[in-house]
Amino acid sequence: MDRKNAMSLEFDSKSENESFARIVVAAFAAQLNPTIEEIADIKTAVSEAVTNSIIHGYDGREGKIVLTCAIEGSKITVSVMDKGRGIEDIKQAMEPLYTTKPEMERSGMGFAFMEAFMDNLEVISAPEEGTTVTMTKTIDEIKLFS
Amino acid sequence: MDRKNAMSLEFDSKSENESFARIVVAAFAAQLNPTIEEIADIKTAVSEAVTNSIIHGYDGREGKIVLTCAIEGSKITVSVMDKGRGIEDIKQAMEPLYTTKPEMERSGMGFAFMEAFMDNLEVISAPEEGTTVTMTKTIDEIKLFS
Amino acid sequence: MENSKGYMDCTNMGAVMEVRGRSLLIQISKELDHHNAVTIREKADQLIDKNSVNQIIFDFTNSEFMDSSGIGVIMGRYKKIIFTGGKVAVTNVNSSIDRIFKLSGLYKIIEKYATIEEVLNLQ
Amino acid sequence: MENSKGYMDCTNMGAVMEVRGRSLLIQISKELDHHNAVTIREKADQLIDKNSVNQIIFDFTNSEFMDSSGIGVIMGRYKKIIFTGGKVAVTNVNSSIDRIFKLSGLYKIIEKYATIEEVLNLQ
Ligand SMILES: Nc1ncnc2c1ncn2[C@@H]1O[C@H](COP(=O)(O)OP(=O)(O)O)[C@@H](O)[C@H]1O
Ligand SMILES: Nc1ncnc2c1ncn2[C@@H]1O[C@H](COP(=O)(O)OP(=O)(O)O)[C@@H](O)[C@H]1O
Repeated sequence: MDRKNAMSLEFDSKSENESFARIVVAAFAAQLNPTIEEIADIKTAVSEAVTNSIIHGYDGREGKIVLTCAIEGSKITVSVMDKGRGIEDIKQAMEPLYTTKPEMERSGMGFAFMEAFMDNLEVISAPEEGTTVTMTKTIDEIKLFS
Repeated sequence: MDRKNAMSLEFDSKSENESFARIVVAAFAAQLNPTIEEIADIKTAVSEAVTNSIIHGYDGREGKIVLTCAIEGSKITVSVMDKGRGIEDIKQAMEPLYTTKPEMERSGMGFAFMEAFMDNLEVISAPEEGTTVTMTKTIDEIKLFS
Repeated sequence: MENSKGYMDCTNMGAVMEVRGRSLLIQISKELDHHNAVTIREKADQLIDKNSVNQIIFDFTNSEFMDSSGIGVIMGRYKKIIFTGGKVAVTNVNSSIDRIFKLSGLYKIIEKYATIEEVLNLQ
Repeated sequence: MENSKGYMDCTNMGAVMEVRGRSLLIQISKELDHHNAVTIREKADQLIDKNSVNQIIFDFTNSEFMDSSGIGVIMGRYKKIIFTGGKVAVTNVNSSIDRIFKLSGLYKIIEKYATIEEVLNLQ
């Protein structure tokens, strides 16, 4: 399929927008005719990235989050960007169970889930500049059991 | 309620994004606890404005549409903007049944529906610059029969 | 917004169409907007020409949304068959789509019936 | 994503909680994300302290979504009652939430049961 489509969404860093962001991505990804499981994977990954921008990036303060989605053929690329505090040591941040906010009951599994549920994950970040997480997933076009 | 929230969505002027735009606005407006009828009103108005940008603004060609929503208290403001051909005579364009594309089976009822389903409608447009339609609706906070 | 696989769906399926004698039954799938109207118009006009259709029934049982593009597609089919004495009916219309029909004045030229059977029994 | 009035809902309701003896039943409403986790944590800890809770059941019958914030809130409650010999169970877990529990390793410390009754009958 030679499909191409793109969107970009900017919203306030409020926790009630976490579910809103998931609905938007799910509605956009629906063009690729994903399975329930593929949609759940994408929603979880987006939820992790958006929650991180709210909690870690902006530390609960006000700020803007930009979510972009692009579809090219059967591949969807999702990126979540904030202009928050940024990450000093990206490699350490991505280690499973590592968290800088244990007091907020963070499990340190956010990046691990993004990696598990998407095909590819890329993190760009600089202290005081912000963080951009870009993830891709290819949706099978031929569904054997559906 | 002293609620405040805002979002801005940019997407390609493709007809498959008409339903996407409706889902996004419905999901965002859900914070105000609208009735099914209020949600239907907003979806119809947004659908008219987005369709107009695709058909009239960009004439079926590629372009970007920007949809913004802001919630302040119990009022939602929705605006749809394109950078397309624009409207020469806004007053005439807003007359019921007036259409410049009868061959595409347009009914000329788009603006009439936006006016009927929202509390307020404002159109800003200039030839070759584009069109911005801004609509507001107040969602009753006290639902008598629900 | 659930499709056959049970999840939210933005891709639109347009409508399912069936010809019975000279009647054309158009069952709108979910949403009747500009995106779907384009497909429906094309598909319907082929069937109308091929089968000398003189009655069209738009059924909204599975449909939850319609905007002014829907008015356009119904009016367009009406104009196509009115000159040969044809008729257009709508069935199973929910309250929000009913409001749109009322606002548009479409009920002045087409008839609303509760069910498809009701229309077919009139013949 | 339907609420009691039958339409899509983004406002989150968190959970419905009930204390039976020293057991706390937490029925997750729809989605367990960071937004809801904050509310659930607060509400649950009050009930745990007040009722000397030694068993917590997280029921997912009405829940369709959970992310790592859910792992955090369950782990947090587990840590709160483990020192006094308490136990945590999860019930009615759908397949996508089950995958998340498996990935997180949470099943090493909490038990999964099919239904709430099954857990309560064990006592
Ligand atoms: N958007 C962000 N801005 C700043 N820091 C971040 C961001 N995302 C992640 N981090 C850092 O990376 C760490 C690990 O993230 P993650 O694996 O999602 O676990 P958790 O959110 O549970 O802490 C966080 O604790 C935080 O220090
Ligand atoms: N975004 C737009 N860009 C350019 N022209 C527009 C736009 N929206 C509306 N118009 C003009 O206004 C007319 C009336 O619009 P409307 O009431 O929605 O009816 P319809 O879409 O059925 O033509 C259109 O036919 C078109 O000429």
